[in-house]
Amino acid sequence: MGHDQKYVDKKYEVVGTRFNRPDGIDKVTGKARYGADASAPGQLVGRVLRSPHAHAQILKINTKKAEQLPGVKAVVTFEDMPDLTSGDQGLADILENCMARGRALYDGHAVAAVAAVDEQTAAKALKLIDVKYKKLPHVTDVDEAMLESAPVIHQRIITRGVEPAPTKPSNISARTQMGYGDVDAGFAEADVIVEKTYKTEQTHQGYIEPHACLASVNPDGTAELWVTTQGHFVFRNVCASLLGFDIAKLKVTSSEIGGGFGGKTHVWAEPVALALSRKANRPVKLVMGRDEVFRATGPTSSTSIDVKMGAKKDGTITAAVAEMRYQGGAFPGNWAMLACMTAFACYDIKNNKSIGWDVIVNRPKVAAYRAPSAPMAAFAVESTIDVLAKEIGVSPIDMRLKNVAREGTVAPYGPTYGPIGIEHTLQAVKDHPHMRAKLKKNQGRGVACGFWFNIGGQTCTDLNIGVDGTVNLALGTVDVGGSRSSMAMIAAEELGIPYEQVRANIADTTSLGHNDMTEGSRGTFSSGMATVFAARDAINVLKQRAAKMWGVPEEDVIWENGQAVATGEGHGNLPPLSLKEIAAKSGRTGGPIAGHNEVTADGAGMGFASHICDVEVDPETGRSTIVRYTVVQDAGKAINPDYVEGQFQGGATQGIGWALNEEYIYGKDGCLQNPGFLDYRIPVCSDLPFIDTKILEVPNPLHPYGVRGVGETSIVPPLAAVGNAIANATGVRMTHAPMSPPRVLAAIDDLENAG
Amino acid sequence: MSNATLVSTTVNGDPVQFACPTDESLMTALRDRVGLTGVKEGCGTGDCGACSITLDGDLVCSCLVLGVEAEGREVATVEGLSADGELHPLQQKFIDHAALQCGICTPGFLVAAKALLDRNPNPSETEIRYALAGNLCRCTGYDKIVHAVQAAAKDMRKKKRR
Amino acid sequence: MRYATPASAKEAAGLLSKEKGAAFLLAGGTDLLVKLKMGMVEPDLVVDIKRIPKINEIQTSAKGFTIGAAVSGATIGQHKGLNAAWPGVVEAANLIGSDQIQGRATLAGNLCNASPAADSVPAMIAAGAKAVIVGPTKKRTLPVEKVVLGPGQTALAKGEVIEAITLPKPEPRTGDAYLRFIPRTEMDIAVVGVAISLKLERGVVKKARVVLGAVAPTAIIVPAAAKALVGSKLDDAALEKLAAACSAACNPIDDKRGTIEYRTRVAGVLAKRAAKIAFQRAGGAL
Amino acid sequence: MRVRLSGSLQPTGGPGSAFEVHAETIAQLMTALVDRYPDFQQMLDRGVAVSIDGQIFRDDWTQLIPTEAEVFLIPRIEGG
Repeated sequence: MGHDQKYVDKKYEVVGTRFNRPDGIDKVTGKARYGADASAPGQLVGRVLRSPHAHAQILKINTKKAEQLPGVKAVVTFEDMPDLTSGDQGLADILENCMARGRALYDGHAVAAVAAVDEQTAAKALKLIDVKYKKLPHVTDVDEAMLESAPVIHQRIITRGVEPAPTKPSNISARTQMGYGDVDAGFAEADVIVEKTYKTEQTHQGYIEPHACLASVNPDGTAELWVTTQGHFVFRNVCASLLGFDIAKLKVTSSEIGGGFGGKTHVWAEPVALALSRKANRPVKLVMGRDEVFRATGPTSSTSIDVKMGAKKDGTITAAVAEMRYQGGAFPGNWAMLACMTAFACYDIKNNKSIGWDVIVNRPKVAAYRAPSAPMAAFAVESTIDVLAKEIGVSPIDMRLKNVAREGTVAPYGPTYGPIGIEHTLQAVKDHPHMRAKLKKNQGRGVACGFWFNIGGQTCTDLNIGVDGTVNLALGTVDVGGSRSSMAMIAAEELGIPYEQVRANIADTTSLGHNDMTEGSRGTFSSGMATVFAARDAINVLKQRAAKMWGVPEEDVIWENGQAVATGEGHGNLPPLSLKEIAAKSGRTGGPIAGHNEVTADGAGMGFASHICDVEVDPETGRSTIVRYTVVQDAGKAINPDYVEGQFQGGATQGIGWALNEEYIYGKDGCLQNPGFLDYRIPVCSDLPFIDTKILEVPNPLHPYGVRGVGETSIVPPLAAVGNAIANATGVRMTHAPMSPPRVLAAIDDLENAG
Repeated sequence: MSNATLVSTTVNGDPVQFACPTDESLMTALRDRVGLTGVKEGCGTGDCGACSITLDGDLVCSCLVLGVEAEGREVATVEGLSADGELHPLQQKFIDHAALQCGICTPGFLVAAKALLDRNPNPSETEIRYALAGNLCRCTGYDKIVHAVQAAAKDMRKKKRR
Repeated sequence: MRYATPASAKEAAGLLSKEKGAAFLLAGGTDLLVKLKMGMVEPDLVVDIKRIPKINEIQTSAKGFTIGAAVSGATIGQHKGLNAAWPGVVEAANLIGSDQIQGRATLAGNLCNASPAADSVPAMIAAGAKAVIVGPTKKRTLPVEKVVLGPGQTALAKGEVIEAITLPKPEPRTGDAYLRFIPRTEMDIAVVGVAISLKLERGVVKKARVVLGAVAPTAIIVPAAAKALVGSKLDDAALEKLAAACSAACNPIDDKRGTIEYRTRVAGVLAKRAAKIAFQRAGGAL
Repeated sequence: MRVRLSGSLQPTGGPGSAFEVHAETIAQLMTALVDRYPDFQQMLDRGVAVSIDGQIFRDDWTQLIPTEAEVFLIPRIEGG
């Protein structure tokens, strides 16, 4: 299972240094083509009509007037997207989310779509579609949705994981429980017990590029889709099964992607665009407006969480219980389950129990958002640990170090950890100069930890060597943050050639075997692994060719520093053959030289981080300003430190936005009130200081270079780090995120009124 | 195309003519009619800055300008930044400092940063942060972007002195 | 949609008054284009006034300043005379949106959009600004506080166009300031805005004008708040009275940007801070 | 070998948190489980990963399971 340690320990020539990304020039000159930047001959404009109601029965959709409008080439409803999911409920949910089938389940749910010759005509056509709704009672709050009295959104939903199974349907799709030990006994041992309830509001991934695609379906059943996605192979499979295409006949090309963070792991309007193109028999370009992105595409869950933790005077946590309620939007999800797996994962707590409730509400279908479900659980747990530490009188860092998980600790979800880096990050935080920096008036400092899994998954990579010795690397994992440069560096490292001689590209679905999404921090881990093996595969071919050129037995040829070297009796003195020389002769020694690898990159490592946050709170307005921030995270092995730092800084900033101002605001009518960047307030440049980073490298034994995914963990600690900092600045403990100025000011007032 | 109007303007120094509906934004006209897709749409309401251009030298969101307003004006987009095969110092520093991840916001940042450095060759960190507050980036946390702008400013001041 | 670029304010007024359908005036466009994009308006006619001579200019005279209706926030921010005379008005104008918005947004547009949260309006009112209004037949001037009647409603008759905003030459020892509260550092709409203009005599406040934004259907002048300042050297007692008067004058709504409670509370807080700035700008010593 | 199941994966009428089974690969393990507890099929459909000595295997069912290894069934994880 493990990899040869000599690779983990070896000194690298290319890996670990900083190189410019291959797509850099295209992106700074405006040449890079994103989802909305492609066009096709005769292309039409696609637009989607969305429900203005939170929950409504769709009595009738009359599309006649729209169809008769000159310039309209197709109008589709659910009737043009028949259910071919044959019992696969997950797929059926995706289909229903793409196009309402008899019922609008949330404000913004697609009910019809048009394809017309231009924007103006398409907009007119949408107004001409007459939809008769019958409003139904709605529920958007996770706690309210769990009440007996709440309107039940899906009659088919019987709560899983409850014994005996309920007889009545409800909005609770599943109950999850994890943990071990005897928590009652644990609390009995405790000198101090803290119990708190937290709430976190719904946030959106907020990628700057709206969903966009260009779909073209031919009468013979062949089709092409150009789309901004985190996984074009998965999009291909899903779209093919939803629309009844043969997988091989649907060619999906991933455009440059303008941010995803989980939101582009899921199809939204792509199947609709394909359905429009199929009906119009013309290419259809469908680009979402920003309001559509907020109203109808994957936000994360809003939550409500109870935490109870007990500890001895010496700081040992004897028991911990979390009960977590996560809404997954209008369809069942497993978000609370993920929370159960991560809530206490940073710690070694002899008695721990996590209970998760997955809840359905009239909101858009939740999609993964960077370390999905972990930040909310961490907000509750990491805040509670600070309260506990304060009551006992130990420093928050020592409290955490005292209970930190190590190699050999049993994870809350069962298995025993291998080598993990959480203790290293905490120690690094404790020793960091940031911890000794002076704080000014109204300032406070907070620390918090975070955990997220890495996943591996199916990966396929090609490496082709040109006759001039330069190398093309064909990858199947979408590059969301600079992974093309990392892959090129790995190939250069293995082959022993300069980085500049390798060109990495993302191949379309007809040119490579299946690749899973770029999700779960897997891009560099899994494609990196496949690239290593593809390069070693090519090296074997290079050695064979060198052997032929020399006329020596293959086993007498070794590869070092980018050249073939003959060893052994009689030909040890042959001058080495460079990759360039072997490539030049390849036509006459057996044809093109290529390396290939398909792998199920399992055994991904664990991502752990600890953050330090300094905040200044204006006691008169409740406004919090981040004055200093430091991220410490274990990267296993940083291939390109520039982009590892970038992941740390970006994730931390998303977490800071969530901690301070980002939230979905629903009205009493169940409609989203802030579907735009004006009132959905993501951090702007002037809101932030520089984000300091420290990369730790605790190698992952299951990767040839020891790589761990770094993409997601950095969004986990900030909510609690900011909350703990605010508590230390003001004395008020915030239990509702975002900790917006009105909430903080109200909390300060309550504290003062309490005397 | 209903009630289209012919617009004669100058884009990145070149005379350009396009016909667009009177209610079409300059952003859409530049993208769909002039083919300058380096002008990005992130919101269409002036909140994200991805469509930033200069109009007669003024920094604006092209989504908040009508195409027909460009008549007789001077438009500059990211496509016009690099002259005769040379990257603009801002473009080079954005690459060198890894100031982009997904890159969708990069054209807007470059146009806004150039507008800043044109009027203030030596901005403080705070001045840079406020000048770029109208450009949203969701990937980087702005850290490497601000560093890149500082480095480019330094570079450009050196070049001037020479 | 028809698009017109008249050569004079009078011509613009004529076009607007004659139009049977939905007609809109276009200056900076930072509000109109958003409404267009959102489908909130469907104009039959848009009248772009930016090609009118002098309408993009700031003129200085013995009486004060005349700011053309199409003058952008950026232009205002760079005008030395205005910055010296009415720093609070310039501040307020420059707080509207990003640099990109500043490249287009105008004082007249901010006023005519008639949003309760408009940043520049309280500052203009505190400074005694007037709107020069041109109609198809006659021309009139109106104090800025009389222009906005309610959210989205103005006193402009069909066909009337604001040609310019005038600001008086400030009396000696006058200082003004505008502060607003937003959750972020930029890009938000004001949750509360406070503009204060005051005149000193021997270090004591002689005259004052206190105007609140975003806490009522329109910007509101608060005489009681002004009264709290007059005769004081801005001692704590005066500031506390000022804050109380401002909070008492608030009549806000609960919305996605702030609660009634919060707006009422913060109006007082910002008033104290704005008063100090205005006081120092007037030459007062704290 | 002893196989343990994470909370949410315990099938109705199943063995509770752990059971004994003979399997040399993940595939054999899954088959054995479904044979014994048909309800487990639903869980499989929703996605199951196997942790062998603390290392999580999400996809590769040909993976060999050493005797005496710590084997744990956990839900299949998605990411962002």
